[in-house]
Amino acid sequence: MFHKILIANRGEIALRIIRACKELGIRTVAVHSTADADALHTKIADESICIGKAPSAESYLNMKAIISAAEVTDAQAIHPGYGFLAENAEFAEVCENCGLTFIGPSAESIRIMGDKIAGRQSVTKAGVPILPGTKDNVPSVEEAQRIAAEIGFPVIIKATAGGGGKGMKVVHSPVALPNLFATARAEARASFGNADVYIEKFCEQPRHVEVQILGDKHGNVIHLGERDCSIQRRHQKLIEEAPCPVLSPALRKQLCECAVNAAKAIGYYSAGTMEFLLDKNNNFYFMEMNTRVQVEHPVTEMITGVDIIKEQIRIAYGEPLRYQQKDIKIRGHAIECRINAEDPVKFTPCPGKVDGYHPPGGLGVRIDSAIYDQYTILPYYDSMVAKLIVHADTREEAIKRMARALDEFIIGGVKTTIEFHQRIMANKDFIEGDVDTGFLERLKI
Amino acid sequence: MFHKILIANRGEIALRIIRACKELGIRTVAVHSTADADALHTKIADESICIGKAPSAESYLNMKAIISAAEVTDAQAIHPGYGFLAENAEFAEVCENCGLTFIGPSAESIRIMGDKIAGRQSVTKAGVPILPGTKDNVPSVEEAQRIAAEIGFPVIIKATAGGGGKGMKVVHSPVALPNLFATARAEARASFGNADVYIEKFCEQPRHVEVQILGDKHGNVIHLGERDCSIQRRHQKLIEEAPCPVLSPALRKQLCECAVNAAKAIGYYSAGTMEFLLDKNNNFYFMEMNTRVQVEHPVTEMITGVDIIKEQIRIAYGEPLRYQQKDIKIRGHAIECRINAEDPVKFTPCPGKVDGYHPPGGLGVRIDSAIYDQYTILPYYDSMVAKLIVHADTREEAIKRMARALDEFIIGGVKTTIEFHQRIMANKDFIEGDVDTGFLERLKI
Amino acid sequence: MDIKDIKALVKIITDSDISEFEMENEIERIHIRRGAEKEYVQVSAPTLTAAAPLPAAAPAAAPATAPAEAVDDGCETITSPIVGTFYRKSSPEADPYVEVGSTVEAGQTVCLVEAMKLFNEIEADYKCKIVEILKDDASPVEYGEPLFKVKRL
Amino acid sequence: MDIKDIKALVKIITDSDISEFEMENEIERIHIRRGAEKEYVQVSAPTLTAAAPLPAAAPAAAPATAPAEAVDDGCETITSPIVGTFYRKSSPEADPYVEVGSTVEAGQTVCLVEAMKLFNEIEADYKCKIVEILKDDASPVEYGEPLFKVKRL
Repeated sequence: MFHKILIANRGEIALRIIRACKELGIRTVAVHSTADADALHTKIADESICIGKAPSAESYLNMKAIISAAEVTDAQAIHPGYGFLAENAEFAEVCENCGLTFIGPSAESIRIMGDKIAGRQSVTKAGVPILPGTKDNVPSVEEAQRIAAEIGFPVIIKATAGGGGKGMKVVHSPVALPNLFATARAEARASFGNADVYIEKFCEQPRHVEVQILGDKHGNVIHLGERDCSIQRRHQKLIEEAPCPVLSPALRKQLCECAVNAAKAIGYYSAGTMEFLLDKNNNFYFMEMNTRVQVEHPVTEMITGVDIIKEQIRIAYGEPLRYQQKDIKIRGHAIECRINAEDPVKFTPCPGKVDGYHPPGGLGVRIDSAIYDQYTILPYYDSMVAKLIVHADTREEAIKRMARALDEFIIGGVKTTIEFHQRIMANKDFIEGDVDTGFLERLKI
Repeated sequence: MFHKILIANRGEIALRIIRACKELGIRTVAVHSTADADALHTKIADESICIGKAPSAESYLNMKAIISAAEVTDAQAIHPGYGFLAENAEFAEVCENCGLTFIGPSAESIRIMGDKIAGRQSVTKAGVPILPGTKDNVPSVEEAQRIAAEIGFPVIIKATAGGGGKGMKVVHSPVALPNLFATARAEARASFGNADVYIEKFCEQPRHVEVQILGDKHGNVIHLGERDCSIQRRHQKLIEEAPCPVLSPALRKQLCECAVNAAKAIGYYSAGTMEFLLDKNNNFYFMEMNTRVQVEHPVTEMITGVDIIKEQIRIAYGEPLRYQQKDIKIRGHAIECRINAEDPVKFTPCPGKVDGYHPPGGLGVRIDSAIYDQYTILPYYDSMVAKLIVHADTREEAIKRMARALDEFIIGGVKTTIEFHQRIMANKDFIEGDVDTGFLERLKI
Repeated sequence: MDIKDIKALVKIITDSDISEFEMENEIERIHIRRGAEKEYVQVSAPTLTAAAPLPAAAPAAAPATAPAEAVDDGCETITSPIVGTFYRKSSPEADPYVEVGSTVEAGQTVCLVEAMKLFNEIEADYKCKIVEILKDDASPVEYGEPLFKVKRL
Repeated sequence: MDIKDIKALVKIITDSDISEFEMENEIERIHIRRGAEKEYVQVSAPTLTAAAPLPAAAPAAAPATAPAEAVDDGCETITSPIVGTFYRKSSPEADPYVEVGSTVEAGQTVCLVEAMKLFNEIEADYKCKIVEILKDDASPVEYGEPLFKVKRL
């Protein structure tokens, strides 16, 4: 096994990875910006090294500094976590060229799935359903009108290089199309330096359902079941759960097998996630694949008992998967609430000094957080300060457990979204599992 | 279901019970001494009521005050937790006479198992092996010599009313017997107001293995597997794990079935624990039954997924068990470390103000604790301040997880046994599972 | 500095996080120190009330301060020695044992606290005047909870 | 000082991070000490060092303070602008760029920091004298880590 791993990230995911390494007996190197000298990942790692100034571009996105840090500390591998350089094909390549193992998929896989069009093409070949629409760049309004008429309104325009909602426009009628088409291209250029957009059928009130994949470097691929991440605000997930409350066993099997086939088709290894839209009539459509570990991976760990980070590390080292599909047993139900340092109503970020910190405890409660009492939440980085995860026999019990855990959770000195999550856990529709990606907008919160 | 329960306890177990009630939608009443006005159980319960002065005898052992508190708050049932009045048959009776449900076994079960001799007789009838020796009081030294000669030295003298090591004497030769016999009787009288002692075969280097039982009021009894609690200091458990690392499946089946039969034989209901000694040759002998939930119940919850406190409440309400034996599946391995506010070497209690508190988190880590930053650990009560429980796929992984969690755990301002547990997790014999109840004495810690 | 100023001063200080205050001039000298105990309560208070702003939290805290029975305005309190139900009368028909303004002798019964069907007579420890009755008839009381505000005679 | 002044004073102090205040003149004397806030800060400090008394923790903290380059003894430091390996010579055979006591001109190379096989020449920003060489040859350095103690000339 590796003797030393560098973690090219910060916050709770850096801590998550350091914990996995400690349990595997692997030494850890934390990298940090000048602003993160007191961060928990910096303190808990066996070694820590400052790589640059507070802005991510000068530290956590600074490939040269990170590679150099790995070299001077004699690390053998780099775990990128999520965000920052996690889905940067070039970084994966640079690592390998420098003789460092990138703990993630191949640069090739990242590149294919990072390009919407190439991604859709590759999964379509594997027989995975996608939303009707173009796979390629739509150059002109005329072309756009033709396609829209063909697949029928409403349609959605998306940036080929896009993600996170930027450059996305829903069009309900031919009249509205020209303006929105232009806006979408403009946003795409602004956000990604590439104006190319494509058009597909817009699926109304869909659920966001994603399948967790694990593949090794020997061609074995399994799934760890699905997650439902329909509670989103502006395409940002806030609450995730597993399993999806509305999937029939037959549909689950079909969906998960689709995901495994798509992964096999591109020779995918490491952890990955296939995101799907599930419509009211139980049709599912492939959206995109995330070629990294995700924020919400813990809910899958809770119901399967599989330590996804440890598996990523073993896979990167070249070990064959320790599980076959039949070994994966789903047990109970898990929910994750992302607790952000934000106004619980307006969601405006609220960095500042934590004054009083007391996490909940007891049966079925898991906390992944890198904050502590008197820690200063920095404005430079993500506003998520804690993930509160619960596990119970049933979804109903899990919701009650989450509610009581939220009641116990104390984060003083800054505003957090704890109160928001308390409202959701008490929401009738959520309790009944009757939600879709438009749930929060309709709720007006 | 009950609408309101009074918790006649304090500390982490009171919090544990309040959490279970909140998840069941049951209102809670905390009782507290004047010294516990700021205790977490007092703060987190829906209602709290002061029942007397700091000394337990005037508060947590004050039956009248507790019953009266239940009456004025209109509670329907009382959960006694462990310790205090949990195994007091009279209290169980008083509750029932006052129309309050005692969340535990019948007064009769408590009485039978509270009396060593009656307990041994009843389980023997059920075919459970006990250590060769007398079942009855041994009145004279002559009688003691006769019995010792008959069952062979070494023998152990125990108080019939005893427990926790008081009034226990190991005798290796006839010469030593007269003095130790007298001492044992003197200690027994001093500790329990009853000088009666009995004699049994002393089993050398045994493991302490106990079976968790759940029974309902309809005659159904199941077991939740066993726990190994061999890491003890002066008969006080410090580390518990489940399952027992050395039991063969066949032996496990035999042991657990024995326990179930013994429980059935006395019509036992609620949660209970049968404690056995397991010798080097895999012979097991019944020691005693604890007619309450135990400190170490979480390790069983982690590997079975059964919420033992919730089951106690459902059983007390009269519901039939929700599980059959075949539903109980053991998953992975769990370890609990009892963290006490004591000197980690001398084990002298060290009460005082907590100055800095940060519990560990992440996958497979559970904390049951009622302390918080700036909380003052009181000298009047038990010195246990936190239970750190981990769960993992294998015992080896669980030990590594416990080690890294202990490394993260910060309790400032007072001495704790965290350092002691770190030493044990690094101990070769412990890692290999090669321990017995004499382990710590031999370790000289 | 008259009593009003002092009261105001005390408020200013207790509303702040000041632990010690000293002031001196030719006519007077003032020295205020706040107890560690109190400070500790304040440090933890935000944390805990944040945890659960319980109605119970307040009364629960009362006994802690009860031992110091003296109240600023020179009055003292008679507290409940047991948990139970507070009764002002020996029976529904009977008159209350005491009213505001009543003068009671040491050893005189001022109320009953019922616990487990037993009616415990609560007596005054010293001769005093009832200034205020702090609990309603037939309401639950906890250990150490103040029942009457009295002025020693 | 009347009560209004005192109130204002208390606010000024509690809004600041002052822990103790004392004032005296011919007519009066005032002394204010704060507890909670100060105490609380101390609470958290040990927490962190307790968290991980790592050898790494110390150097890691350095850059945070590095911006303030001035060192008490009137010396300043030349820090590393990148993560890498510190070299005092251009090649194993060559002489070191500088020795203790050397005087260097602004823009003169004082060492190399190698990152990803690239040797980056580190130059002095101003004319100065090398007072101390803080790192051994060929040792790893992190961003902002002091390399030389120098005296500005």
